[in-house]
Amino acid sequence: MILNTDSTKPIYVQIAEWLENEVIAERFKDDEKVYSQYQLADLFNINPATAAKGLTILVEEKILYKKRGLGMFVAPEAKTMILEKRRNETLTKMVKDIVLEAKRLSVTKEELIQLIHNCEEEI
Amino acid sequence: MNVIDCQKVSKDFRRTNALEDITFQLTEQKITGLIGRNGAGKTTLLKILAGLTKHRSGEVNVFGKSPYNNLMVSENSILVDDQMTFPDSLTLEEVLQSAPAFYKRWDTEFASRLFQYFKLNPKQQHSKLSKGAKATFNMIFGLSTRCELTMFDEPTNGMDEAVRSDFYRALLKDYIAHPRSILISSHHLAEIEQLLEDILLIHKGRVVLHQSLDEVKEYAVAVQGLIADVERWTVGEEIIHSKRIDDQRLYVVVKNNSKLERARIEGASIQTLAASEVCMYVTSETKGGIDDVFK
Amino acid sequence: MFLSNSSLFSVVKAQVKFKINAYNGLIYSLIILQVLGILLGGNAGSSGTSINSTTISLNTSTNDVSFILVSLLAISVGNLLTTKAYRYDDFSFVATRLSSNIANFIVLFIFSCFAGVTTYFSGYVMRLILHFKSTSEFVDSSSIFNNPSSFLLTIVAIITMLWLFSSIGYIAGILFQMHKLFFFGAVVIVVMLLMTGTWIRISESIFVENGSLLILIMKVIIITILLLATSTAISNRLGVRT
Amino acid sequence: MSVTSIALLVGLLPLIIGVGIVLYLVKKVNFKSKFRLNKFIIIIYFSLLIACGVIYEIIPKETNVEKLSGEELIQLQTENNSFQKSLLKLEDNKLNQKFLKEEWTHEIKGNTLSLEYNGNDPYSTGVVVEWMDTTDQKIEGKVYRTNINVYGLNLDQKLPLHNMEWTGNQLVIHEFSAQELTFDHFSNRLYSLNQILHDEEIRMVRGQTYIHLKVPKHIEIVDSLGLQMY
Repeated sequence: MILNTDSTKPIYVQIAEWLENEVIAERFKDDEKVYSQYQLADLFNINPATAAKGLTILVEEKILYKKRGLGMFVAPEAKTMILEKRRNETLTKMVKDIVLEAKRLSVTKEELIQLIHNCEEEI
Repeated sequence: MNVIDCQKVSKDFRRTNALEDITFQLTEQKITGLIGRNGAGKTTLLKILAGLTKHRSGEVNVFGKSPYNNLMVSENSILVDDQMTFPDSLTLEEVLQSAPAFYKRWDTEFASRLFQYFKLNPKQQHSKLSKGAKATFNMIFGLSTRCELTMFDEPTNGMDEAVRSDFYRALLKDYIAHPRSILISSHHLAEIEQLLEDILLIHKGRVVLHQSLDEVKEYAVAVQGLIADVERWTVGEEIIHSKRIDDQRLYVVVKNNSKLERARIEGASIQTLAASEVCMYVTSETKGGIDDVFK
Repeated sequence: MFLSNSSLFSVVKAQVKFKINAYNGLIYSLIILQVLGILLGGNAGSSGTSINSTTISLNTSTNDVSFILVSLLAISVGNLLTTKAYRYDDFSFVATRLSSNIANFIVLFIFSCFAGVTTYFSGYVMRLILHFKSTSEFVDSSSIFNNPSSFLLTIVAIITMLWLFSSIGYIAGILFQMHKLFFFGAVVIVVMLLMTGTWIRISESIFVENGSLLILIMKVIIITILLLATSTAISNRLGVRT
Repeated sequence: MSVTSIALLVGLLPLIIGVGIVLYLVKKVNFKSKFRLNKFIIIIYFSLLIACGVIYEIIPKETNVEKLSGEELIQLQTENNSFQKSLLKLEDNKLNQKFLKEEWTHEIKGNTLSLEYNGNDPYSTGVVVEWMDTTDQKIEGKVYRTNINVYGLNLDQKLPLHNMEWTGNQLVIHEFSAQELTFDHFSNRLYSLNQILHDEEIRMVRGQTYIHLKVPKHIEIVDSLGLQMY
């Protein structure tokens, strides 16, 4: 994968997302060791500190766990956690955008809910 | 221990101030980008740190010692720039051969492999090299010293695109294998951005920002919208840059803060900026940039 | 953090080795000048007088021409080492101004030694040529065997004089590098000294009132060391790559 | 501004020009080429020089002229001076007999003795007259020549003696016809260094020919050239 350096999304976020994708695709399975910060830095041609930051995010979200002196490992149920998180985050963000747009277009709440119902039926 | 510790360092050149009250610390084993516009004082600062020139006032410490005329600092630091010279009577090969006597951590194997990779002619003289080849050789020299403080001043000047990316890759890989403090100056941040951990932004001889790359990225945001709206949203904010897009709309760069969330809800288009854009806006002379000239 | 810490001595040693290796092309200039000296110096000093209507002439062949040419080279080389190109070279490697100056003076000394010994012996080439060429009567010349102390003292004197000349060239170069005005200032002072005749008194007390080569050598060494100290002090303020 | 300082200034000019030229050449040689020290060249050059030295020192040399040192010259000069002093005081017994070259007696007719010099350098000869209380016509003469040493070369043997010839009552001193002596010499000492050393050595001992005449009192000496010393 090539990082999008021009993107306004910070590199460490991109690294975290990439790792999540790898977990979703099951290229890293539960309790399997993931890349170290140096391997990631080499892989993506980025500063090791940035890579470490990406890993830290995932550790904080308990998707990865640390073993002292051994490295980072995929937590059990990581895939489910990621999917859960993505669902929440992406959907929430999309809904927020929809609500904002509706507000600008003076669409009422009821009308909006109606629209959602219609879409669901079509699909 | 801090690798570099500068306290209120000033330096002037024939009545113009090159550096004014530079204060910053550099902790060990980080790649730091020294960013600034042309003439911001990057080169002067690097030369002071390398002990090549003397500052006028303030205190400079490298490895806890004043670098000017200090043997230990000279031994553990190197400044790679395009003014580096080597005796004309020596071939490039011989220059590389004479280095281990000076630099205890010199990696002969590494140097010769880089040398071969970049297809330099071992029998050539340094002064006869083209600008790009000279920069390449200096870079090889600088990396191979493995100095605890390795400084590059616009290292890629004259290098072609392929060599540039090879250089950055080599720098990073060598840094991963042998972590050390690297200070790399550039006026072109976007190119080296991903290598960096920290950014030291200087402007007109002063330190403007010294933060991690991500903090710099989040330092400012751009707000765009109708003039009245934008002005309302940014009341009380520190405006870094503003530009009229057309008769009705305005583009403003302000310091990032949480109050802007409200503006977003009200329909403001708020964009995050790339680190290089932040640096550019922070160091621009006028609030409106080049457009002011055409008013 | 790994910090290496070498002594001044070891850095100077490395610099001296490096410089000798880098600048030994200068020896070609030396050889050329010595050959020139041999060719020009065939009949260096010829003195003649007459007694009782007999003209007596004595052709004394010495190495003076070689010595003077090599002295010019020494001044030039001393000067050359202070030019930017040469000074900056040091700082691409490990150097302080002190180590760089000490190394330069040692290098100048080593070159002076080489130049001194070869200049002395280049006289023998001349002797051999003349010995087979000339038809006139030979005067018993001093040889190494019958006067070893004179032989050694002369060589040492040549070496120290060359060292002195090179350090004069060196300090002049440093002054010039420091500021163009300093150099002209120095020239003005020299001219003033010349005009007032103080110069003559100074140089007399240094060079003339000696009586023996040994005293001359001692004086020259002291002066050279003073010049070293001065140029180190001056160059301490000199920036690099500016 | 003294003459010496002008001379020094003028002397400095070629020096500066010389340094300039050499500097230029050195730079050129050094920058324009990859001239590097070839160890062989240096070894060859050095051993060539040493070899020349050794060869020169060991080859047989026909050197029959000895070069004396400054002190020895001073010694010779002192000898000359004391000889002259004693001679003028007519202290016969103190005269260094090694200078005695000739001895003769001559009988003249009449009461005049004239001295003539045939040559270019009459001052190389001095005549010392000792008046004798006799009435005969006999003149006793002794010819001395003191040390002659030029540039440390002992020329006593090389320079022929003046020739004395009597024609009636005239004593003619013949100088030898002009000749040239050329010597070659090598010096390990540098002229430029020895000047610096302020070498105050005597470079020449100009010996003289003395003629010591014992003349009866009644004889008058005609000496047009002023050879006579008192």
